[in-house]
Amino acid sequence: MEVSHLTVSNISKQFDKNEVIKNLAFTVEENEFVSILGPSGSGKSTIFSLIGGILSPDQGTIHLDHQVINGKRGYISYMPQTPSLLPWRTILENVLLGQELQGKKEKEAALEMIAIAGLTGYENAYPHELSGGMKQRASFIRALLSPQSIICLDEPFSALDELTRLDMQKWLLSIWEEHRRTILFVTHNIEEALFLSDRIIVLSNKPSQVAAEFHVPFSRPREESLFLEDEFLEWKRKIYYSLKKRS
Amino acid sequence: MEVSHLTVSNISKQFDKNEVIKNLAFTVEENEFVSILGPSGSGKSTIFSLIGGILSPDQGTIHLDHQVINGKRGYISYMPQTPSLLPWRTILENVLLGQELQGKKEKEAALEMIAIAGLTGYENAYPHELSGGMKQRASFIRALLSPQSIICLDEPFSALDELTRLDMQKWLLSIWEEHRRTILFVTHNIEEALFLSDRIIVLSNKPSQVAAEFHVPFSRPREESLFLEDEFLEWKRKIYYSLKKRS
Amino acid sequence: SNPKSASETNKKNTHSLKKVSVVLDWTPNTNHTGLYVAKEKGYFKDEGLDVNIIMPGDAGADQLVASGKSEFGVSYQESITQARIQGVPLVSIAAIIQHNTSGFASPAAKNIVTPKDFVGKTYGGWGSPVEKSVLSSLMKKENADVNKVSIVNMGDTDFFTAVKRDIDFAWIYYGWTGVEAELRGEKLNMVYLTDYSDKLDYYTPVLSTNENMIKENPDTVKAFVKAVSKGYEFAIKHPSDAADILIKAVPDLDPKLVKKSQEWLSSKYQDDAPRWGEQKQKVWENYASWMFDNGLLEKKLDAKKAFTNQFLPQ
Amino acid sequence: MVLLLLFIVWETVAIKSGVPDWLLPTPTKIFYEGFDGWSNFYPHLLSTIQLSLLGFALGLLIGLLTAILLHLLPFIRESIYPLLIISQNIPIIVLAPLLVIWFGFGLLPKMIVITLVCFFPITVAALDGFKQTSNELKHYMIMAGASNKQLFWKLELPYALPSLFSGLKISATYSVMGAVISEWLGAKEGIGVYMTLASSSFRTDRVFVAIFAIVTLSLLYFSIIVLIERWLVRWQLKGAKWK
Amino acid sequence: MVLLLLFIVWETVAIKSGVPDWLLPTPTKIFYEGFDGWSNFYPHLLSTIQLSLLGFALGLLIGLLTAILLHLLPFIRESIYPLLIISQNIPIIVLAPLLVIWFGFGLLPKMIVITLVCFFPITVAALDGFKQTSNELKHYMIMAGASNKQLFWKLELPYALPSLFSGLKISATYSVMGAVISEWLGAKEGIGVYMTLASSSFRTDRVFVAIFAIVTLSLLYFSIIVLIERWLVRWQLKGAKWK
Ligand SMILES: Nc1ncnc2c1ncn2[C@@H]1O[C@H](COP(=O)(O)OP(=O)(O)OP(=O)(O)O)[C@@H](O)[C@H]1O
Ligand SMILES: Nc1ncnc2c1ncn2[C@@H]1O[C@H](COP(=O)(O)OP(=O)(O)OP(=O)(O)O)[C@@H](O)[C@H]1O
Ligand SMILES: [Mg+2]
Ligand SMILES: [Mg+2]
Repeated sequence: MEVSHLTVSNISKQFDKNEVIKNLAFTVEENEFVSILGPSGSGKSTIFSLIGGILSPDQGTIHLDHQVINGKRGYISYMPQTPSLLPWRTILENVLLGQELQGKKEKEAALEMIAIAGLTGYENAYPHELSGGMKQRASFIRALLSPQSIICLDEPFSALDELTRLDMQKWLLSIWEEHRRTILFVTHNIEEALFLSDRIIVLSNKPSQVAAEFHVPFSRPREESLFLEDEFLEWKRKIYYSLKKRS
Repeated sequence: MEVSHLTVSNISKQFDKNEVIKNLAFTVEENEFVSILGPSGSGKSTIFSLIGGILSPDQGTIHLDHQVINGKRGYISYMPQTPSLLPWRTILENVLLGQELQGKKEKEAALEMIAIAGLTGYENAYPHELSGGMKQRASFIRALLSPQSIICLDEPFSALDELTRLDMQKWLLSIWEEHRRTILFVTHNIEEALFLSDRIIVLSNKPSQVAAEFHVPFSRPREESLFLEDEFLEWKRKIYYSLKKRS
Repeated sequence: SNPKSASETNKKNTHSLKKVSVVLDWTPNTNHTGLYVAKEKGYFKDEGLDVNIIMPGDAGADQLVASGKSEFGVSYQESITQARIQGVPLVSIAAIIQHNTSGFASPAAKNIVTPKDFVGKTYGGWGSPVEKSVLSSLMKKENADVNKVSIVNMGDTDFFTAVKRDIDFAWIYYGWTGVEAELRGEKLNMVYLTDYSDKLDYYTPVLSTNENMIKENPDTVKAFVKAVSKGYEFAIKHPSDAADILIKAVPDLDPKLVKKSQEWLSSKYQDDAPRWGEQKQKVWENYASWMFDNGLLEKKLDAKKAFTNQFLPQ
Repeated sequence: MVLLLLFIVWETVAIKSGVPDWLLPTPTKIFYEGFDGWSNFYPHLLSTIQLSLLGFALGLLIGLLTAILLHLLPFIRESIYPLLIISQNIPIIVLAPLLVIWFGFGLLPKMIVITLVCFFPITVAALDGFKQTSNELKHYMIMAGASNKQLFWKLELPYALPSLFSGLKISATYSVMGAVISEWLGAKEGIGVYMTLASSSFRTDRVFVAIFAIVTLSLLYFSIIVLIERWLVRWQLKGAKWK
Repeated sequence: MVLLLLFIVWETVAIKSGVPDWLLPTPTKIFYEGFDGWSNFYPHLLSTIQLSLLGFALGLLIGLLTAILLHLLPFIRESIYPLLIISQNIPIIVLAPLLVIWFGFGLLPKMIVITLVCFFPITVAALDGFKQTSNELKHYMIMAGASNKQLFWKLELPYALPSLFSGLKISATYSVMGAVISEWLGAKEGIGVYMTLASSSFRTDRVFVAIFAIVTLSLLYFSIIVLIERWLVRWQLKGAKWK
């Protein structure tokens, strides 16, 4: 697997008069799992749009592997906030789309992932036949199967119920711990960020800047029981207040 | 405000060979706040479709105010899982849509609600200019403003960040405690269900039935501090295991 | 000789034949019989020509002939007159029918027998200023006022349809539409142009070619006219056989109409002329000056250049 | 701009290649004639404009009504659709006599011809537009208790607007030609009349003046439709800042 | 079914009202003539089918290519669009002599006429279809690194299919009339030739046989397009179980 390293240096972005991001800077190390926590409308999705090259920052640069990728596309594997499945493709075909855009398709791997995500039997269904959470899962698999070195996930689990969410989180962790890829993860769920990440970046209110940064100390592999540990609750409260203070 | 009373008696529904709901029965009292908790794909949205009259149950009846409403429309105020805002209407116009379908429009009330939901300044924006959470909030306000006696909310807060979510929950509670309307609430977040509801209905795995029912004992008005109380955590664990057992 | 060699010589002949085409004015009808006879009977081949008869549709014959896309065409004196005024180099090389067979037709029940009966009636035309002038010329002879005729534009509508409705009389060729009326058993009254005005006895239709052809390939023109002339002579002598040839060449025409029309028309091709196709300068001058007097032409026509008899067989 | 270029190319080619005027006059000659004969041409133009606008309006009305009818009553769709197609395939030369017999030579038969030409693209486009309405939004609207009427006016119609405007654009383009064709049914004035007369007296320059008028009118109608579309569907334009 | 009903009404009305045969023959007479004159009519029919299919295929090709070109090169769209509209507004009677003079009486000028008739609805519909592509999906595709080519083939084209098929339906309906009109440019055979001959020799029954052939052909083409649409856009049909 390729080695990557993302550096976001002092980027700013505004829509018309709406200053969304101002002097935002952070880095993601190779094979690191970094979460971005921030209130709704704080510009989390916008950060992804900037990294993905669909928007260009008004200021600042974004480096991937020492290469400037401002406004360049195709470097990230992406899961959007809304499932964005193509309605005329079956689930299987949708899941393979990310790979297809970059080259080869691995149907076996895809079928396996579909099974793990609990979508067996829906391979040949069309998106509108699925429940909200099922669509989200399909979109998630699509991102995981894409070959790029950095995966950007925009609130992948927010439409899932607690249990499925936990299953998916555990599954993501196990895959990640096995394959180690660089992940940038947007969420508004503190527990989720704590459970999954190496590092958590908390955004301030608009215009967004890095309000706080936390290195998550829990050792890996992490277990479900982590949620009930006192240290976990301690951390949760800490981040909660850091979020609250800023907004 | 009208008085309503929903009775769902032994309804079943299947799609082709896919049995989604089987002999499901529950009631919602006047001015009660009832949550439905269930895993993804368990048929929660389908229950709403049945109550909303867009689908007819294969078996069983649904009563509202002693009137059979199987397959009848217009009796519920509804917030769908995806925001479903009309792209050619501004936020204000979208928010007024629910009222518009039933008759009169109250622009003042709408503007007030928009402000409370933190969307001031976006009244005349079009949906695609909003972030995911902002759309969800608009959709939520639209449901609240609709005049029907029962409000059905399908995971209204799942796209929101922790803080906004908490704000919205508190706001919903305050409005509800003031105006007292009947609310049927779908969620997969146990804490949310506990914090808001009078009663929680836990669905079994497919085909869905009522797996468990809990009367939430906390007194009203409820405060944010509830989340940190031991009894709350106790309940959370209890429901968590009841969910886990069934799935 | 044996059949094989005959076909071989035939092939050779085809090879050395000169390919030319003639564009009709519209759909094939008995005005064109001579052309089909000449083709079927091999008169063209005898003159060393391989003639392709083309139905032009919307393209219209005149422009094709003028531009040299087609060597020959079927046209009208009126068209050629107007064309020449605009500098279009068309020349008439033979009159297919000696006298104008057109006139104003009306169902017998309307009782329109002479031009003065037009008064108070409705005329259906195609919106050309020529029509009013012609009506006026005819009516003047009987001191009637053309302004008392209501002129309605009936566009492409055919005669029979038009007179069913608001129209009382319209301008037709008796040889086709009039004969159809006979076939249908509908009684018509005709007011022929030629009965009321010499100036309106113009040639319609005529064979046309362009000035270039006459200059560069006079022999081809001569050969063509000779063959056609033989064709029409055959049609004059054997109307029934000629009709059969046309029917065979264009099977989609109504055979009854062709037969009857041919009978009517055969005697009209040559009529009182010394030979088929002969054109008189007077006819050209008369009509052009009539048009000029009625404000239908911008300039006077140089009639000598508009037609020629030089290619007609002696 | 491009048109200007076209004219220049045409002018030079026409002069260089020596195409005679009566076959293809140069733009200068055409403009000259257009200017010179304006007072003559003007009433014809006016009459055609009137005819085409009326016909287009009627076509729009009938086209929309048909589409709405077929959309709301899906069970008659299958049976009416063939009739619509038939209506597009009866050649005018056949229809003309029947129309004349039934309706005389007045305005009515002409209206029928233009309407026949105009309504079909509108109906097909509108029907397909109605059909495409997003399932998600339809689901919400029905759940929220929208009556069929509300569903149609508040969701399906606005949703079909972009598609409908496709049809309108096609239709507006055809309306002028439709009017010209309808004039062949018999009219006292109009560009169609002017053109046939010009053509029969070999005034090719006038024929081209007529063509210019037809083209200009069509372009005008088309632009008006586009403007209205921009104005009505303006929410679409604000999007996609990233493209 | 409805057609049958139409025939019966027509037959009885024609008989009752005493409309003469030469104006509006009864269906029985038309069928009789169609049957009787079949061997005569057959080659005409075949020739028109060939012509219209070829023309439609060409129109489809050019229509699609134009739309794709204009879509991918938005900066030339503004300048080319007027030309497209002009192409729809040059009357055949003007175009005909020019085409014949330039290209003779062969297949080419006829192809040009049919193509002119067919390509326009396809272009307009396809262009509008491309434009409507969901912003959300486009956003995903671009973020996921789709090249412009991939964006077009994997997203915009499939998304435009329903709209494109609207255009195809309109176009297919016109293709037969286009072929018939093109035959008026001068052809040896074809329904158009048959019809003018029949009309000029006052054989109204044959004219109606020709019309029937035209209508039947159009209906056939239309149905084929609808079938292909059903097959290609079948994912749409599975939806909306609740409607
Ligand atoms: N295309 C756009 N045009 C104008 N404003 C935009 C656009 N996209 C985003 N914005 C604005 O940028 C701000 C941040 O939006 P963004 O979608 O990045 O928020 P977010 O942090 O992802 O929120 P959420 O958690 O609700 O998804 C919002 O105020 C939004 O209105
Ligand atoms: N229109 C439909 N056609 C076929 N199957 C459907 C349809 N709608 C829902 N289903 C099936 O019904 C089941 C329940 O779907 P539903 O949307 O009710 O789940 P849910 O409980 O709302 O899930 P989530 O929390 O993920 O939204 C799923 O298996 C889904 O595939
Ligand atoms: Mg977002
Ligand atoms: Mg759901």
